[in-house]
Amino acid sequence: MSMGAAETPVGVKLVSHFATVEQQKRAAVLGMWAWLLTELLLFAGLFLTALILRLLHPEAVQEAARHLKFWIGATNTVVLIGSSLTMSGAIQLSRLGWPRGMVRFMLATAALGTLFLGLKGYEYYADYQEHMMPFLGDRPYELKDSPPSRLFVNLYYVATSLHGLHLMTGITILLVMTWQASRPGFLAAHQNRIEIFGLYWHFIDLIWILAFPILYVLNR
Amino acid sequence: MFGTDDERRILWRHMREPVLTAGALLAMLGINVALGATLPFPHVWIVELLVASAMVVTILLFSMEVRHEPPLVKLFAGIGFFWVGILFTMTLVDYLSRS
Amino acid sequence: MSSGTITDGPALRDPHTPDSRLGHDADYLHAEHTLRSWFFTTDHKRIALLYLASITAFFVIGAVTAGLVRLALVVPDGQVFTNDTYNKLFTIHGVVMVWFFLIPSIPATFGNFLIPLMIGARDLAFPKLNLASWYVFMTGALFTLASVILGGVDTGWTFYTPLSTAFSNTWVVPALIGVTIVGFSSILTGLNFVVTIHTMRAPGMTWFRLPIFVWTHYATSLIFLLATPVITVALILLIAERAFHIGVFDPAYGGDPVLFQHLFWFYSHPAVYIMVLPGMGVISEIVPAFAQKKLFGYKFVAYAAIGLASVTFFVWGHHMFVNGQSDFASVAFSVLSFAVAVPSAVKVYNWTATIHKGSLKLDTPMLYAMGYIGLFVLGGLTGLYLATLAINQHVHATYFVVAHFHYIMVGGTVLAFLGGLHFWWPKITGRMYIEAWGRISAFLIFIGFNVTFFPQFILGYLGMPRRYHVYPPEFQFLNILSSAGSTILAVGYIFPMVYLVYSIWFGKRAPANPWDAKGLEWTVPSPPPAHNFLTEPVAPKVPYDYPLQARETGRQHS
Amino acid sequence: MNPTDLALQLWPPAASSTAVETDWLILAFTVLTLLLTVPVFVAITWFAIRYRQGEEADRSHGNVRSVLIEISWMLIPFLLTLIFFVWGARLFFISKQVPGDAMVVEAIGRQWMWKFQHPTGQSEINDLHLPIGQPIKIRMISQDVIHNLYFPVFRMQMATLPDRYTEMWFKADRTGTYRLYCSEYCGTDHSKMDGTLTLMTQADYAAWLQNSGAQQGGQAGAGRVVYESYGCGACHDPGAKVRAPSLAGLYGSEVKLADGRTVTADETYLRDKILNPNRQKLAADYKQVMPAFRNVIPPDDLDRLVAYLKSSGATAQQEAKP
Repeated sequence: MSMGAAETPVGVKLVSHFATVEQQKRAAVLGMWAWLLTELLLFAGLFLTALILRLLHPEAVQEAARHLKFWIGATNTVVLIGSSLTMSGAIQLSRLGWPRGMVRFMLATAALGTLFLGLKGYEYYADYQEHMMPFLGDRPYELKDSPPSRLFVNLYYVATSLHGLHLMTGITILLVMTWQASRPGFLAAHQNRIEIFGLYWHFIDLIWILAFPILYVLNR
Repeated sequence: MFGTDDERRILWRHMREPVLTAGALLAMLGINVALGATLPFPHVWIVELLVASAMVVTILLFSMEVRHEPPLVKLFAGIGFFWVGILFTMTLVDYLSRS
Repeated sequence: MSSGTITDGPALRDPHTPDSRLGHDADYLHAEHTLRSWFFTTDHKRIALLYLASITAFFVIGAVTAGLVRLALVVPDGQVFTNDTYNKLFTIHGVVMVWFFLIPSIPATFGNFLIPLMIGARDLAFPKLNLASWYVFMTGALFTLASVILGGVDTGWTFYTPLSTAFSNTWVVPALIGVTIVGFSSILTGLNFVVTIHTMRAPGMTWFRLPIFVWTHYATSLIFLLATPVITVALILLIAERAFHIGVFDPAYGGDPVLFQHLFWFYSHPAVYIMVLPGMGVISEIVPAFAQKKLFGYKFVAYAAIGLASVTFFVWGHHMFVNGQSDFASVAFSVLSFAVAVPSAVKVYNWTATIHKGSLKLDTPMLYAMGYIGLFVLGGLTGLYLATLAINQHVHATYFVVAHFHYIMVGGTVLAFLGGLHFWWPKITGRMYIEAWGRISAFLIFIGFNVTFFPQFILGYLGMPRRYHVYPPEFQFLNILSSAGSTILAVGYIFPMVYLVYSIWFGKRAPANPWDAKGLEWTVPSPPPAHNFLTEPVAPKVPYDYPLQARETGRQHS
Repeated sequence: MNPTDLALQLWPPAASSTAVETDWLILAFTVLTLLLTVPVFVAITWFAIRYRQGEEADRSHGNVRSVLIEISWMLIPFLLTLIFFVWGARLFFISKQVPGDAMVVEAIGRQWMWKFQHPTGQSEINDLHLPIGQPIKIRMISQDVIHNLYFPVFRMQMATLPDRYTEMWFKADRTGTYRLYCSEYCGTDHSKMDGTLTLMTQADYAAWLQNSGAQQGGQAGAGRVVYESYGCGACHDPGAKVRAPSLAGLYGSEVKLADGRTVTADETYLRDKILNPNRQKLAADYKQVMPAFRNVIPPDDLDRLVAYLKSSGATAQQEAKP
């Protein structure tokens, strides 16, 4: 079937308080970057905590890190890199004015994001089975001989669940936008929404690119 | 799944950069995973950290297209990392000099 | 709206003509009348008023608890309240004043109202986001308020671990959740300002034509963006610590309580500049207007704002000299803290130089501004005392610190807030207040403030620790003096609330520019039209283009 | 316990050379502060009068070398204040370098009391007796939250952390009675976590260590720790969930028993009640819920606990918790 036979017009509709479309687009891009700044510092606080834990209790942190599901983490990184690729595809097609292909790429992105969450959920489940959830007070803890290891494992849950929350938000917005984009006229009025959302999605990816080595790899 | 050759060519022209970016990211991830799985030498974390940094820069410059953006956006993309640097450095000044 | 008949732009009109002929259904206050038009407005001016109403309410709550704290300290043996009640009272005072009054005070009201007007924009870049941030603010604030008032929290506004996580039996988690939510409101406001100042300036409005008020708000917004997320994550960890005992701050598992202090002060020290910088912006508008003289050293003052916002991120450790931080870190943080004096000095000396050979009108806003300069100087320099390691070892966590930060926050932020309120009141409401009352209140607040807080410097040096309900009897005299001063201060606060509200209905109608001030906000009618500018705003060639100016050589404004 | 009878004090006493130098530092800093600010205040006031609107005044402006002015008023105050950074840092380092011959006193902070232990083994609660002319190092830790041991008379304080030892040192050079505080907010009775510091000559200190009265005080103080550690307060403190008789002022009072007799609460009674409360000594109007502590509490702890109950401290402590 044909994707681009009828290229739809691409553009951004001017909102009244802006003078020009150019200004409106610049404001949107800058706004998203400003938001991403705050996201970076948010996770930086967690990464700093991980580093301090490593400095205070090197052996315990190493032991805890060896109990994380390294291969699931690695697979999930591959999944997210893939989702970044499909998101880039959606952005490219939005610029070309090929809405149907774009929608497919967006759905693929959401699907990969969901796959990530599914794998993450499975990882949590496996952790639960292996008694690696020290914050559950009434459940025995695998590494109970090394109390400081609890801290790192718990921090891992805080960091990954916060990242998961961001991903879940991303998927929700993406699905809503996919639904909007599947109706005619979207690209003519709101093409830059795809680009702005793309920045967010890539950045969540970037955070994971940092979180994976910091949590799983560096401390082994 | 894409219709005409023409369309495929346009598509590839636009997708080449994202695909190459993803390929580079996967390659770097491969290095890190291999290093993490085998731990070939002590202080391998330095290399792992460098590879992770390279991945971050790749995402910023290529996936997020910062290199095509005006200087202001480049500044905003960089300033956050600078501030993370302040946070880490000044906190480590305390922790590394504790007796 | 019936604004179609206006032919001449406001910039062309004589600024002293009351604009009653414009018809008052054209201005933003009278454009629509329904409740819905207020609570779902996206007009930055109306949102500013929503903020003004809410932070005034929070200020009253904070002030009442402060009054109760001062009441308790009249007697040394703690007979007025139980220790728990006293601890809850000062926690309410701290939490409400810091997070629900001081931080949003000037940015969310005057910043919201004035930034688009000053840069010649229709609105902020993201009007809906602006409204959303008010709702986020109210949600978080009411949530916290409910928990600190209904249940009570006794950790102090600093929430130090392990007291807040493992030992306090009060409603800490709900209070923390509320404060975390309020943080998002700060972030959204900061984001909106940064984007607006970058992208929404009128044609010709270059950076060096912007009023200092806009510069300082830009600097403030950067702090909002760069510091707030760190306290958010610190509070999230604290909540998780309390709810799930994750242990990162809990020494029982090998966690480090000092790490919380690092994360906390990484935000909370810059937060001082979130409170102070906008105040400096207000003063930089008032002083030239009432001296009718160009602001001295404009570029230095502008750069000083950005400088302060950056340097402030390097000094947080001076809160932790005696808290188990390494000695080397203490020395590093101490010397960096002294660097803050540089941009602060720039501001003060430039305001003084602006007054030199001016043509001064000592109206209410100017009185507040002069009071501000005096108190800020005292507060700032005692800050240097605290940054000095040996002095800090003595007065850390004593009343010296309490006096110091009240000179900065009340003397600085609150006086600037009130000065700004009087300065822009005619613009915001279209009415003049009674000048004599304004002057009386300015004097009362200045005197009341000094009587309240100067004795606390002495108390601190004598060694009275802060947050003490029961204290040694030899401190009673100074404490009574301080409490007596707080009653004068309270009267000083009540005055403006009365005569300003009175003026809304009975005040004289205000002309577009009652103070002969420069700046785009004074070229539009009072109150401004719903769409800000009736004609395309024309950026001035030079900022602060007052009749008097020193010929500054060595650089030029462009 | 009244270190000063002055109704209005304006300057705190100093009892070490470091404290005196800190005073000089802050005085000199204040002089500099005045030099920097008084001109500003005078200028603002003078300008406000001189250049008021309508006043005849010379408002002409010559050329101002503003960059030079700006840089000078940025840098000169900064460099002047740096002197005080250096001075402050010097004193700070002195206060961190503990002399080798320092006498080590252990301090433990807990909600809401200080426990001090002398090198010879005697311990004190909240109050501290120390000799002058001898470097003293305080090694401290907290058992719960962060506290902060503060001696205004030495111009010195240091946090006690739950997870590691911190220390401070000083050399007192003046006898007298002064105050000590907890200066880091630590919960309900933070403001009652204070005490007195008594500085005495070395001979007096030696005598004090020998003095049985002081020992007794130490004994009673240690008893309070026992009282806390066995959780006695959970039932016996006023306002506790379990309604048990208040122990405030119990010692020496007449107790009505459930069987109608009245006995005097002497030391034997106290010991018996703790070790085996289930004998026929149940106080009137109370149910028998208290567990027996025979074979639970070691004899020395029992001695301390009884000493605490006998001391006026127990009375004050009980009444202080309304």
